Amino acid sequence: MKIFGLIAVLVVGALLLSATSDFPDWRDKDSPANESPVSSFYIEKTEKLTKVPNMVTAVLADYRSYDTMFETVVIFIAGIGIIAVLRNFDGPNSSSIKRENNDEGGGLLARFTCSLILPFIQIFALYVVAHGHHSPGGGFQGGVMLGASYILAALAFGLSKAKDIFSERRTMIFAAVGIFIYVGWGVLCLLFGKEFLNYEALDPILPGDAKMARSHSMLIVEIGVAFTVTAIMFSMYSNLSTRGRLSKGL
Amino acid sequence: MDPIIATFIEENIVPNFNYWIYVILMMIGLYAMITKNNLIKKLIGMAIFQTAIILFYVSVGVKDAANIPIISHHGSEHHQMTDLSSETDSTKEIHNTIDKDKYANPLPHVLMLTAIVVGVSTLGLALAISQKIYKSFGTLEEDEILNKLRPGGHD
Amino acid sequence: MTEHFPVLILLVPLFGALIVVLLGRERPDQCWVTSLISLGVSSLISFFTVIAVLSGKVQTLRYRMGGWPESDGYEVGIELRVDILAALVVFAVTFVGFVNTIYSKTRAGAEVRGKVPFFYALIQLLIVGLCGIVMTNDAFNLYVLIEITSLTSYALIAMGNRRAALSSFNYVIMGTIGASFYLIGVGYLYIKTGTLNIDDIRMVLEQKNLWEHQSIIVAFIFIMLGVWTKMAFFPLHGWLPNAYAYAPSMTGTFMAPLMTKVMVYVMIRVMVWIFGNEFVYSSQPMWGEIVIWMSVLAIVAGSLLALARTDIKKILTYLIVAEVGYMVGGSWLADGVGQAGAFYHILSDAAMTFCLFIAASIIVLRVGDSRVNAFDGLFRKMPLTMIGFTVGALSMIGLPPTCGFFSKWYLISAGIEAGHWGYVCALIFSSLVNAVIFFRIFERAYFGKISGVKEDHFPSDSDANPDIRIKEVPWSMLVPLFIASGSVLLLGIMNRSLFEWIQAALKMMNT
Amino acid sequence: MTEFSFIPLFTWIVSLLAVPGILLFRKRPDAREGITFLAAFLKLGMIFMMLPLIREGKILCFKFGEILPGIPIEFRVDGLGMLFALVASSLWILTTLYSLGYMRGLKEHDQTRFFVCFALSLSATIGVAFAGNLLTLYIFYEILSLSTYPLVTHHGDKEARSGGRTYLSHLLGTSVAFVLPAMIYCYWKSGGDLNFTDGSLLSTNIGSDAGLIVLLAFTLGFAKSGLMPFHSWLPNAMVAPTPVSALLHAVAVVKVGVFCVLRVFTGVFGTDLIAELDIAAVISYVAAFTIIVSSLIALTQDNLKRRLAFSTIGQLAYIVLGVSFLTSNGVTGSAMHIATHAFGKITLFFCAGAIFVATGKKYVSQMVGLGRQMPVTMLAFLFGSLSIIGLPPFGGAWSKWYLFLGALEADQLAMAVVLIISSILNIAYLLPIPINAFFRRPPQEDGQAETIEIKEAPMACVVPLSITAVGGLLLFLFPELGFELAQLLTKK
Repeated sequence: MKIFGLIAVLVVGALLLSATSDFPDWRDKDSPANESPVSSFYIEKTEKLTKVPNMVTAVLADYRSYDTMFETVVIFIAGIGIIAVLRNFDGPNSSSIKRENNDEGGGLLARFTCSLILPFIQIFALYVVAHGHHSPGGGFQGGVMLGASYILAALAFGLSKAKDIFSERRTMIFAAVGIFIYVGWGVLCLLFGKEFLNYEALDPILPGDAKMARSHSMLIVEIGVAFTVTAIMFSMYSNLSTRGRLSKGL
Repeated sequence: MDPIIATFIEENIVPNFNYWIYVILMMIGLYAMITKNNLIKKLIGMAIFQTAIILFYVSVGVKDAANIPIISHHGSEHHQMTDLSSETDSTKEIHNTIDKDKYANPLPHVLMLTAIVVGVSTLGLALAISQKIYKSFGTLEEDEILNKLRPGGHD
Repeated sequence: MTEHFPVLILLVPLFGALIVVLLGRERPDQCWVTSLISLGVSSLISFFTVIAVLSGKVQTLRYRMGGWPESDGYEVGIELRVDILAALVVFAVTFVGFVNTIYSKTRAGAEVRGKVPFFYALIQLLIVGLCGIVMTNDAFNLYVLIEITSLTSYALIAMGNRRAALSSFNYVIMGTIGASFYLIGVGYLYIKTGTLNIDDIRMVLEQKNLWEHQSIIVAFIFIMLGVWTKMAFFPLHGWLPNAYAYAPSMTGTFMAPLMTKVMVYVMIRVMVWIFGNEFVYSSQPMWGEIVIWMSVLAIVAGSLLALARTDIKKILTYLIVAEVGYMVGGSWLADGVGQAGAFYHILSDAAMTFCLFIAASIIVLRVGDSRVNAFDGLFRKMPLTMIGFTVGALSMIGLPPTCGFFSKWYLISAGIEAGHWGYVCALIFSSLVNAVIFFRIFERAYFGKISGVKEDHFPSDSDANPDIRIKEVPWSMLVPLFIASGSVLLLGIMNRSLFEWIQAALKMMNT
Repeated sequence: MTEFSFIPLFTWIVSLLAVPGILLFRKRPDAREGITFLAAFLKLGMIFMMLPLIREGKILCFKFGEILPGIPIEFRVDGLGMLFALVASSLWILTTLYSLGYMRGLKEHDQTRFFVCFALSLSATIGVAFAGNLLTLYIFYEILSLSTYPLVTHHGDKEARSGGRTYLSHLLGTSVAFVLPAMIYCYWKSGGDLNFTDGSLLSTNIGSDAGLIVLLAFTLGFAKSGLMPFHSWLPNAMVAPTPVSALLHAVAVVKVGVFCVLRVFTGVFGTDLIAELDIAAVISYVAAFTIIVSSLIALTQDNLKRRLAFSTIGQLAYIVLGVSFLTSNGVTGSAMHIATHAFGKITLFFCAGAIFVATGKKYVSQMVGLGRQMPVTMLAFLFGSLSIIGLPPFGGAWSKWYLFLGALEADQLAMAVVLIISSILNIAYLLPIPINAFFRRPPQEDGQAETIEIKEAPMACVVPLSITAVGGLLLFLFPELGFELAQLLTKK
């Protein structure tokens, strides 16, 4: 089996390497990928068309926002998938199982430190979400940070405490609402008579001109992403760390 | 060193070393996924495998002397650059033209953001599944699991 | 309104999934209704899409997400492209999803107790993913959607028993390898062409005449490998049988007919749209030869493995492996009849696999035993179920007027036309093996001992024994079964027009 | 010439419509059988309606729905089809009457299923007879295989099941393995056409080798014709109740097999093309081999029905042999033999069934001296045997005569010799049965009185077998209709 695997892996590697012979050199600014009209368009026109200087965010949340919508859905699927796989609702005594982990959280030092830094983490996370079009950042990054802050809280104060703030039920609502914001915003464009996710359609209800409408819409969409990511990150942690035996039901 | 090998390295590996690194990483991951007996090790292989691909994509978008793909509002650096490079253009256009060589290709970054998310989700789900396996079989070694399945024959 | 159909097909089940998750815990009984409605609406829309695409006004629906126009002839956004092929497959997906939801009415509560909302959410998201795969015109978006279908199916399969979890894990490993190979292939195409839109990739490949480049060839190989892994093409099939056999029944009934078929669709699409017939069939004549022999191997091995099983679901899953061989072989034979035949087989195989899986699930449920012995005397115990099963089985064997006959007809004629006798023989061999498999079952079902009644002495039909008749399942399972077997027959009757549409669409793609 | 008409459709559909009727009246046997009779008579009536038209040389045609590009489901009634349909549907009436006596006499189970499947098989048979293209033919051929399966395995015991397994695996297996690809090959070669309309579907651009393979694939693939390597389904199918063996395995099913072969020779290839490609000899050899070997096997069989089955195999091979001479006499003889053999063999089977119903005897060795107990039956048996052997004044004489002429016409002396030898063998395995029945005394059992009473089977059994026996006689006296229909086939 091992030899077999090794041969297969080597064949795959050799094939992939054989193709690199006619690849452009690394860092080549004239490689087809880098000088193609598509990427030139992104670099040259983005700011003009969307008023967003961060091209990555613009591409993510506007040009390829359809992709990103599904990306958010992927996260959502992972979240509910983990619950669906792990949780045993009809188990013999699912509700009465005592939490086996020592769920007391960290020591005094850890708690104290965390209570100090958690607000900053969260504020920074919100900043990352909100400032995504001007600086590196966006819904995913900010969402992960926010999720991490809750995980940190769970580590420091114990999962049950963290759950009191962010219960399973609430995570699910947050996750679904996040996607709801994203998709709903796209549908709103439909209702205004343009294509799905064509933010220009929302010009009448947003301040600024049609281009600003794109910029604003990106923010809203990113907020939706952040909702989902935050909720699912925390839900993933809490489910995996307790092997699906969360005592407090949804 | 043998001159043949040296020229090979010189001509093939050095200009494309990013591809070599990604392929080697990918092979490590793939090998682990195929041959490892422990389910978690397989997942570690999977993570390496996916990361290798991310590395590959990101390295595609790199340009010499280019910056992150965020148009900078501060300083007049790029305006000056474009002023020099396209003097004949009308003034209105000068103001809006952006030198695309100054910025890295944004598309691979976006794609990989998606790929990372997919990777995280897959890993999380796979961990959940392996927890379920552990719960019902009491082990994460593949051969032991198969042994447990064999005598009963049904489940 | 028509122009928004493609996106509406996706959005309705997506919202359905969200609503199910939001409302599910309080009102689990509403989940079924919600997803029934959402999938019903979705399949209705896709039905109208089929009509719209056929009606001549629109041959191909293009939908630019975000309304981004093309720039310099390149698409900068993501585009959906729905031609008749896509419309048909989308309709098949949503319709099977809808019918399967009817089937799951009572089963979901029993098999995934307490997780019903999650089940319905996941299955709707799976349908979103499958429809998205079929409609998208963006190579990377295709990857994301493949991963959506993968993740949902990992979770759906793992919701079953512990064997299901194990096979789901294998599926994770194989599925990730497959999807990543596809991603690598797309990456190589991107390096060489600088675009991700499928039409544009083709355009650049033509303009720069990149056909001979090693990287393009490798890209093609890796995309194919990835797709084959996902569709369980023979040497890469290991994950499929256990995964589908041990998954909860209403998951199996949905995934077995659709997952592999949609990947076959992706394969045909990649072959025809991105790379084009000339590259695939002419530039490297060896490829076709190798792949067709591999498919011959797949057909023969799949059939024999099925023959060796005694578990009905395992038999069916191995038959899927053989059927995948049919389609891969058919689409690699040549352009023209082969491709169109393989495509027609996508639809017909979906219908008959669906029919057989529902029937088998019903039987396993009622008899409580998945081995073939369980079929003893079933024609008397569950006549309606067995009628459905028989239709599906006859189609698998390839008897007229079921659709299995016609797809076999097209595939065999493609094989004869291409002069590939090995493939023709493999198809016939597999028909014969299928006949043996199913008639073995029929014989049991027809003559087998009914418990308590001695062999050689059946009660005459005038005095029906009341307690052998009570075993029929509720309507919520029989109706889907009959819809499935009806569509097996309908596809057979409609084969000519379907085939002509398919051929026309494939021709349009090539010009 | 070709005329659109709905009558072929109605003829086909009438037995199909009988099915729901039979199911509806499953609780009332008399009404149920009444429906079968009604359908049978209607069917025969419609065939008689078409008969004059066909005799004028018209061809009735009905098509609907193009199921594959260029291929509709097509009914097309020509002389050959008419002849076959006439034989099959007239014998259906008699068989229904006979099965009434047989099934009720033995108090068989599942009579409804029996009659349903019987009606279905008859529909499929008519479908084959009227099929206007190869695909229609194939579809009805397969339906016939499937719908007769429940009849063959009617008893449901182990023997019946294994018989049914052989039956289905041979018939379905060969048709899928050989006929289907051959048909698709023809479809491709002829550019999307499978119609029987004019002489040759395939043109000469098919090579001799390919032609031979296709021809062999068709001839062996239609395994219902019982040619030698794939014959064993027929003896195994004898586990079925006797009416089934009688109508289906002496008339409908097996004749469908040879009918298909005839169609392939005349409709798909055309005798001219086969002559040109010079590929008929192989078929002749296969047929000749089958004739001799099956007759020899028949000699050794003690079970009467099995003996008759092997006899059928040999007689069917006559038909194939006759076609393979490629002469008009040969083809006429073959077509005639479909009719004459049908009457002869169904008589024999009816007799075998009547003996079983009356005495429970199945084996030839038990039937010594039976003539005094069942004189009518045994006389009919004698008639039937003579017809099969081909002696005047019975119908079989004509068909054998033409076959013989055909062999001579084709300069196939060896085949003529085969025909003679086989006739002698026919005498050897058939005639001793009635002779022993009439002229030898049954073996005495201890303390049993020698008084033998006449104890025939029920009237419902005896009447049909008498009619068919007389029918064999009539075919000798009035063969014109048969000739006329058969010759429609050979003249272009």
